[in-house]
Amino acid sequence: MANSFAVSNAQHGEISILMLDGFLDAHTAPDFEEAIQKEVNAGRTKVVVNCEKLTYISSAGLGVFMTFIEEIREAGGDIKICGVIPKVMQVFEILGFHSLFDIVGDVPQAAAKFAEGAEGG
Amino acid sequence: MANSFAVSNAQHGEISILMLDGFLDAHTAPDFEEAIQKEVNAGRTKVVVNCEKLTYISSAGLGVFMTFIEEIREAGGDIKICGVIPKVMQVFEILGFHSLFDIVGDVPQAAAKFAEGAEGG
Amino acid sequence: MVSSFEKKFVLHLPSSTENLALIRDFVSKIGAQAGLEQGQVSMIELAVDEACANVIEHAYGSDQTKEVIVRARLNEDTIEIQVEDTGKGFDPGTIEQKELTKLIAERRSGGLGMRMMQMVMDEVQYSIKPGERNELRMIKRLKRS
Amino acid sequence: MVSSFEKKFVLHLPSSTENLALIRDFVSKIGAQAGLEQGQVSMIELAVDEACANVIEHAYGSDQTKEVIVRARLNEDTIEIQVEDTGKGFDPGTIEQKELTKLIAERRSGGLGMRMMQMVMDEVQYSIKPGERNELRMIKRLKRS
Ligand SMILES: Nc1ncnc2c1ncn2[C@@H]1O[C@H](COP(=O)(O)OP(=O)(O)O)[C@@H](O)[C@H]1O
Ligand SMILES: Nc1ncnc2c1ncn2[C@@H]1O[C@H](COP(=O)(O)OP(=O)(O)O)[C@@H](O)[C@H]1O
Repeated sequence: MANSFAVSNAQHGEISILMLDGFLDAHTAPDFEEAIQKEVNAGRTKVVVNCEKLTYISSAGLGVFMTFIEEIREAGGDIKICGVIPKVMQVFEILGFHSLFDIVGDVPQAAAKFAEGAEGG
Repeated sequence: MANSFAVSNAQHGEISILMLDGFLDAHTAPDFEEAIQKEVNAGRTKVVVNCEKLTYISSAGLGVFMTFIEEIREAGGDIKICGVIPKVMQVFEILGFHSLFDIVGDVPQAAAKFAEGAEGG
Repeated sequence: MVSSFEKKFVLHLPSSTENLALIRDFVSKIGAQAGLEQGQVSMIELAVDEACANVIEHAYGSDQTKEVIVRARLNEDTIEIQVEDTGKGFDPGTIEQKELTKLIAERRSGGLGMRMMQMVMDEVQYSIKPGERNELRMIKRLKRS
Repeated sequence: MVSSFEKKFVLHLPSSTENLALIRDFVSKIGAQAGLEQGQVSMIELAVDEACANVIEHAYGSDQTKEVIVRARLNEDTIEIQVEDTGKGFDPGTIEQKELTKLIAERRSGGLGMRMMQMVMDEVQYSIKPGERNELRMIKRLKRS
């Protein structure tokens, strides 16, 4: 049904990959929030959010990214967003998220960004 | 969208195959009716209705089968129904259509039924 | 997922068969949200489609400026659907339920809709005041998945 | 497909975020039926989702026994959406539209919904009578596919 949403977690070395699937709205945003909170609590601040299967996002979903980004960056990590379909990208762009977040093509590219950051720093 | 419906026509020898796709309700039944009417008008009374891609049927759709079956059988033909998915089959069964119509697995089986009939008769 | 209070949903829309898809979707979403079995949701969708198609075609004679109202009340054990119109009405008692073979012999396509509703729902009940307010109430006892 | 008369649709439903999917579907079906571009339909869906999420969370403070009403009027050139509640209301003029970077610095997740509606729709207008009837009217000029 059209308000189903799932978030699943995979660990690749020190990078946490959160895979979003379905509809991210005010009803389902708490599930996503909980999943990121878990990573932060565990001190895992290199987070990739894979949006390949995310078919819808409203401001409630965007709000989750906003709540955590500062804390995660201060801890030396980042949230990299990847695999965003055009319809969802449009929503990111309406509010200017593309200039505040690192949005890349896929998981390997997101992982590469973290590697770069580690070398550079 | 969820009320889209299409009917397409293919001729295999003297057998007419009507392929239904989508939702067959009171809104779309006239399209199906027109398609069968065309076959009848052209004297093509060996009709296979392929329901493989039919995802929904209401009594308005069943009504189309009912309107034509007598005329077509009197003219020595038949309507063979095939490829019905379980959800649609349930609707056929509720009104007892499975005992009045020849419902088979796929197009080759439907064609074979016409061949049998021709031999037998 | 099951709440203790009744949940009420209402849909008003123009009397046109092009809106049947919207009506089915409305029912389907309510059913899915209530955790009903998919098969049961499909059957309730079908009954509501039949009821609304009858209103659109018979009560309003396809006048698209008229309004159809669909109400759904979801309780612990039942879903109650009410379809309302202000159209011409009819006397359901006079509608003969002919054998399918007879209908076929007469080359009639009609007469299946009311039968379908009766087969699919647990209760089907009309209250008719022609031109004022005709109501069809249908109840289904729920199976949850 | 375009009719000369206005088409009106109304949806009443319990104030719960689980109904946002139903609301988006309602809008999406009306948009598709009107022959609007899919991209435009998605944006209208988004605005209505934001409006209803605000009513559910802010106007009614997540009290699921309350009712949200969504009206859609489809004309030749516009779709007008009206979202109604009888909740606590607010003064939209006092809601500061902070820079995104400021919100981030403050670790706030809120304040995006009204901005989204404003970006997406051509007109957004509130009429507030707390506890009686709060209305949000949004208009979008149509592009047909
Ligand atoms: N809501 C209604 N308003 C007026 N007449 C109705 C209504 N529903 C059914 N009828 C009458 O009852 C008859 C039988 O209806 P039904 O069994 O649904 O078959 P069909 O709609 O295919 O004719 C219709 O032809 C119509 O005359
Ligand atoms: N329908 C409403 N009823 C009451 N208050 C509202 C309503 N819509 C918005 N508000 C108020 O305006 C604020 C900003 O809303 P919005 O921009 O949608 O962001 P968010 O909902 O994420 O806080 C809300 O936090 C709330 O205080």
